[in-house]
Amino acid sequence: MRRTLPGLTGLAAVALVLSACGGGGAASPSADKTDHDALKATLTWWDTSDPTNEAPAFKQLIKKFNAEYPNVKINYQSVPFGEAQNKFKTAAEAGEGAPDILRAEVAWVPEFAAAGHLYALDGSDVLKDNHYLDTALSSDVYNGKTYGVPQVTDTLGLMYNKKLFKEAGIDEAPTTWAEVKADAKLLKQKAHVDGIYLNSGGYFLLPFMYGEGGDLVDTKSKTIEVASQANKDGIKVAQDMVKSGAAPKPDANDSYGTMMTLFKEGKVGMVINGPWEVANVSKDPKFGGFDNLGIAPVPAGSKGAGAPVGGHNYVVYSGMDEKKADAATAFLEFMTSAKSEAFIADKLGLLPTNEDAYDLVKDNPRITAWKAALDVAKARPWIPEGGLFFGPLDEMATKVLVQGADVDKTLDQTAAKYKSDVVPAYDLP
Amino acid sequence: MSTPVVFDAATRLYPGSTVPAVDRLDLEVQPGEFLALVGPSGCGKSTSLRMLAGLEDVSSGSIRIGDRDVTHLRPKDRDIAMVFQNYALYPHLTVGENMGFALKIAGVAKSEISTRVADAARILDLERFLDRKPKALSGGQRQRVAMGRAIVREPQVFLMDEPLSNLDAKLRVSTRTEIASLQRRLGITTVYVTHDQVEAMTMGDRVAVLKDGVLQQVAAPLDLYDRPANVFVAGFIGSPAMNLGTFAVEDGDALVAEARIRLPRATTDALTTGEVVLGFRPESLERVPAGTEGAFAVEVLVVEELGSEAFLYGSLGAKLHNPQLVAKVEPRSVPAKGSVVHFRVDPERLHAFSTTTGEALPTA
Amino acid sequence: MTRKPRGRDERSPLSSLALHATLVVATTIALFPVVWVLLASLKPQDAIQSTEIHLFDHPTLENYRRVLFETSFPHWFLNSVVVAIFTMVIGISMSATAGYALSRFNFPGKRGVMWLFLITQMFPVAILIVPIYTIMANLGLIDTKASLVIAYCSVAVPFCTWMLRGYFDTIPPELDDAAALDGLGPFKTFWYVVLPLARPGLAVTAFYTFLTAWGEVAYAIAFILSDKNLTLGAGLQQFVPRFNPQWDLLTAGAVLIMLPASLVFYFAQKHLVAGLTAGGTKG
Amino acid sequence: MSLSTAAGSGVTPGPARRGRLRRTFDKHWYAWAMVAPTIFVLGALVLYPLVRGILQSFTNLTETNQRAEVCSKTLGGAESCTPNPDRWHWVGLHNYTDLLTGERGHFWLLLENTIVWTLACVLLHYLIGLGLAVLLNRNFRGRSLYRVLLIVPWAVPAFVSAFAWKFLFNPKFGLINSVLVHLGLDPVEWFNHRWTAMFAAVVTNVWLGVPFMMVAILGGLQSIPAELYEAAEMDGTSPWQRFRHVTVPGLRPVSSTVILLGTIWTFNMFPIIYFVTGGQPAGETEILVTGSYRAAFEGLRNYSLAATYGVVILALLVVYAAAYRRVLKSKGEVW
Repeated sequence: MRRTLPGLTGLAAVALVLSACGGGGAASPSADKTDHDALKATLTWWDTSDPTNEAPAFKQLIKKFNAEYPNVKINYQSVPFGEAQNKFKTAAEAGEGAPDILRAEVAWVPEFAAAGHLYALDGSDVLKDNHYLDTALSSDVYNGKTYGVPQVTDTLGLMYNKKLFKEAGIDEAPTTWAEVKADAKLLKQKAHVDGIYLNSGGYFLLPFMYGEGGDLVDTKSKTIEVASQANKDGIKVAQDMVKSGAAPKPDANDSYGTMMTLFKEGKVGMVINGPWEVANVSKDPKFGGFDNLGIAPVPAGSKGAGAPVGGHNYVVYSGMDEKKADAATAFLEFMTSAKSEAFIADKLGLLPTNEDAYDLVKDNPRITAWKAALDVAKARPWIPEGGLFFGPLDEMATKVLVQGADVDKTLDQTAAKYKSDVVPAYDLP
Repeated sequence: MSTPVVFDAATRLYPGSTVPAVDRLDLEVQPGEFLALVGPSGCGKSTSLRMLAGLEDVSSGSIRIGDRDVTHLRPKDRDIAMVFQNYALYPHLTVGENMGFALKIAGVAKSEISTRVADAARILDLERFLDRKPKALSGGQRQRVAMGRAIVREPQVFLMDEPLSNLDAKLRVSTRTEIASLQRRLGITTVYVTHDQVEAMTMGDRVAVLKDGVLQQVAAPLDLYDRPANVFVAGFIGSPAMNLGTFAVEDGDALVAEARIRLPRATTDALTTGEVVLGFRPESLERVPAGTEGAFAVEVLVVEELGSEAFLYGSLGAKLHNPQLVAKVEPRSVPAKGSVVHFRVDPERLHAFSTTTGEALPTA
Repeated sequence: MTRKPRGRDERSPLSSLALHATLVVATTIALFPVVWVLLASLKPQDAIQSTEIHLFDHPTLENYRRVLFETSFPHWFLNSVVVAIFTMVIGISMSATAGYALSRFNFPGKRGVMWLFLITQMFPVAILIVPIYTIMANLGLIDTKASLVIAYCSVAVPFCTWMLRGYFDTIPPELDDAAALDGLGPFKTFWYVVLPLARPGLAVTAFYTFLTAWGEVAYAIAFILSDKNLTLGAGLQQFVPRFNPQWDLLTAGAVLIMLPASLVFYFAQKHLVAGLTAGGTKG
Repeated sequence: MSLSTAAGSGVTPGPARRGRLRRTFDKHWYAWAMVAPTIFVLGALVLYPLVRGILQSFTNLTETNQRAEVCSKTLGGAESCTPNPDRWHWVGLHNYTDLLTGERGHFWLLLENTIVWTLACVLLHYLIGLGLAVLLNRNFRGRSLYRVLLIVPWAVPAFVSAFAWKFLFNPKFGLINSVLVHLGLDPVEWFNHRWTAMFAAVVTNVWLGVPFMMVAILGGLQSIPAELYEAAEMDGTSPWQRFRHVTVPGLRPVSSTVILLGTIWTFNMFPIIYFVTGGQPAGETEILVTGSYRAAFEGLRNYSLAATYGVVILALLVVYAAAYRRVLKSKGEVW
């Protein structure tokens, strides 16, 4: 807290300047104060962020918004992430109960858009002169239209325990999987801890696939590529980590929680994870604070490094009264403005989606540490069926990492499952 | 106060059954009369009572209480009270509340209820128990509460459904006189259902015998005993039961084992076949020396000695409806088991019935 | 148990020991997870899930303080109480009347009703949620407690009806006859005579309906939109965000959610056995 | 006999003779009125969706193809709608053949799991419940205390107990493995193998369900007349024979109900599997009802597939219940 305070005051000053000379609708707040006063509406917003750790910051942001738009009331509802997707769909289909604005995970947007639950935002002020990161914004595009604006972005990176690295005599973060394996050996020998914990979730194996140049499907040619040679090679690297002992055998159930507990306790040197964990890791008394946390881009495979992009978007429910359009636009503009994004980034360590915000937080090591990782982030195939990718992928991960199943065979099964259950319209190569 | 009750061809046919449980019952209960409805289990006596109570639908025919047709009235509109076999006391109410419940429902004033309950309790000697729950009472006391509940209502008709069957033998005897005398004192028309013919005979002003849903005979107890209308009534009423047997008739004589019993002329005239059902009560048998005219030999199997009387059970050279012949013998000079004795039937007290209809044949 | 004369009922010390040993083991297993959650709720957040397992680890009531004062827990609690009590009252009313009708009247359609009750237990809830949401939306009940009460009744009533029917069967029908002669119609007979006698059965039903509503999650998550209207089961899910379950809040909340249920249970348990005796027998 | 109460019960009192039909109506009016609210709620909330589900199982309905038109609304702009080219249509038995041939999902694996799961849970519920009930039915000091404590799991909401047991079974941080290690045994990777994972789920569900069984059976035990035991003792039976020939048959009315309902409930017991194993490892502990849940709620909602699961579950249970009833009937029990 103490550390962020000076930054914050400086930030506010910069923000004022920025918004004063910035184009678009964002004229000086005082200049069109009356305009803002005229805007009257109540917007319900379902936030899916962590209700205890993150929500307070967003509530603060709403207060700031209301300072500018006193007559736009934001009805803030915290909806647990695990429930929001279905809750929103059920409500939207029934035509009652859905919020005006929703914080949607990147994979949800094409799903909702395909079902007609969202307003396209093309032509609205939110998208005018925007400075959103391309990869982040790509998740909002479906069928050539843009259905949302990114709120936060994230990706996977290599997180490591600096103290353990020092004990093992490692000076720099590994940049390839081969180096990871070598470092793991050192960690085991000298620091007496496990090298890297590989989470048996499918999402966390994507860097291995991307590293060999693979992907799940090709949306252009409509083919299923999950069983491509590149993917098989990548997954073999992952399996080898476990088989060689560089990584302990993960648990099939709740391996994510196990991974984080072990990492926080200093029982494992490296994990592959995202920026959302930085705060939790740093504040755990057993870990040794943020200073002990090393963050690097995901290690590269033979074709370079690649990590999936994640994050959340603001979307507008298509059942919202058109009359509230201006208020909704104003709200989204405010929330994704560089200054708001910077505020959230400073408070919570979440990565902004607005390029300009990075300039405002360049003194914040929690953000800058991820900048490099973000550079290798790769957009996922944004199709409505995207949410179904991970069921079979998780199954694959468990089979390969936990049960030591044959990689080629398992991925072939996954591909068959994609064909039968996920994207029947796509072809197997 | 006293009200007649009339069953007019009242029939009860259960849904899904083709045989009526009660078949065209015609019965008139006189004002103030104690009518006992008796019969073996399943004869329809309880159903008849429940039809009168309004607990059972009347399929056809009608029922009148006084001059009101109550066939389709609700139970509560019939002005009747009932004592159930298991008393049906409300377990959650005290004795006093049980007795006053109907009055409370009817909206009778509290003070009135308590005086009437107190009166009934005094009559039945229940005053000490008014605040207890039925669970804390003995069988006999519960029975009295059930009576009290009926009395408090001051109804036009009492209905009692085997109210004594859950009491032990001794209590049953004493209670039956209590009930009978109470009924006479109150003078309320009463229909009393029982399967015990002794109860029916000792309590009822008249007794109605039912079998398979059909009324067999209604008469004063002694009439029923002396002049049973058919084989069923003859066999049902009386304890030990009447000896009954089917015998061939030859030249106006019935052939009973080695004996020939002369039948009255009226009887033989009414015969349509060569056989007759004869009945003779145990006390109508007269022990006679062997060789007496009309006497038959009986081998003694068991003798029941009750002190004031004795009954002999023996086998006869001819088949009876019951396996053994019963005869009342002198209690102080009973024959030995296994011996053979001879009996003759008192011709005055001989009952004759048709083998085809079972109806009584004239004997005089 | 008064089944046998006292003297014969005495066990040899060995069998007595075996009896108590078995029961102590069973009780330990029954209580252990509950105790474990209780112990966990007294630990600081980072000690709850840990490679080093201790019974106590810096015991503190901080978790409870946070749950009670820094979250909407009190709201959820109150909502749950209201929903559970209404479910209890309405559920009992429905199942008692229906159970009475099934026990006493031989009406056309009776067997169909019994089958219907059974079938409602067979269809997976997951498939019912979306259509029921639509129905609730049409009734304008989304985000209200009424929607939950109605849904919970539909879950609990079939079993309760089934059970109460069994219980009513054990109440002698002569009492109904006596009541009819005393001037009560069927409804009044039910109210003044049968219900007071069915208290043990009703206690079990009350317990069952209360618990059905108390810990339910799926419907509550679907139908309740605003934080202030959530019930406990749904509210506690807020402590299980995408990453980093908040074990501190979750365990403390779990302990607090068990308390009233235990309280209801404590009052109902006297009747539980007696109530199920009859209900189960005739089922 | 039970007809009696309704007899002669008119809506309006009066001596007038009414037609038989009218009186039948009067008689059943009460019964229907008393059942009506329940039927109404169940009909609307369960029966209607159920019928809809059966219909949906013959279509290819999903979240995206349910609309007649695909509409695209632009904020502050126009709405354009085009007919949905992929609108749902009837597919006959396609879903069923897909499911049963394993074309989609792992029906037979799930069925096998469901049967093992149901059988294990119900059997253990019943046996443990019976054992404890028999013990608690004796007369000894502290009986009521045991009784109270043993029923505690009943008062714990299902998801809480699921969390608690998942905690205990956690291979790295759970108490169970820690105890095993202290005893010099190897820790078990509970959720890495199909049957150990299933075991963990079964333990949780058994823990949760035994109190109900125990109380129900305890009730049943108390309704067995004591004379039967005395008569059996006179006949020279051993305690085991008395249990076998008096207790077990005497419990049959209770048992038949609780086993029937227990089977149905366990068959559809969603939260335990979902929260405890989450289907791990690699979906090997999924049961039919979690399969239907995933079809309905994971990713794009596949309503028709979820409904197909539901109908198959329903059909299996109806067949089971009918067969069960027939067996009971042949033994003279009816419900």
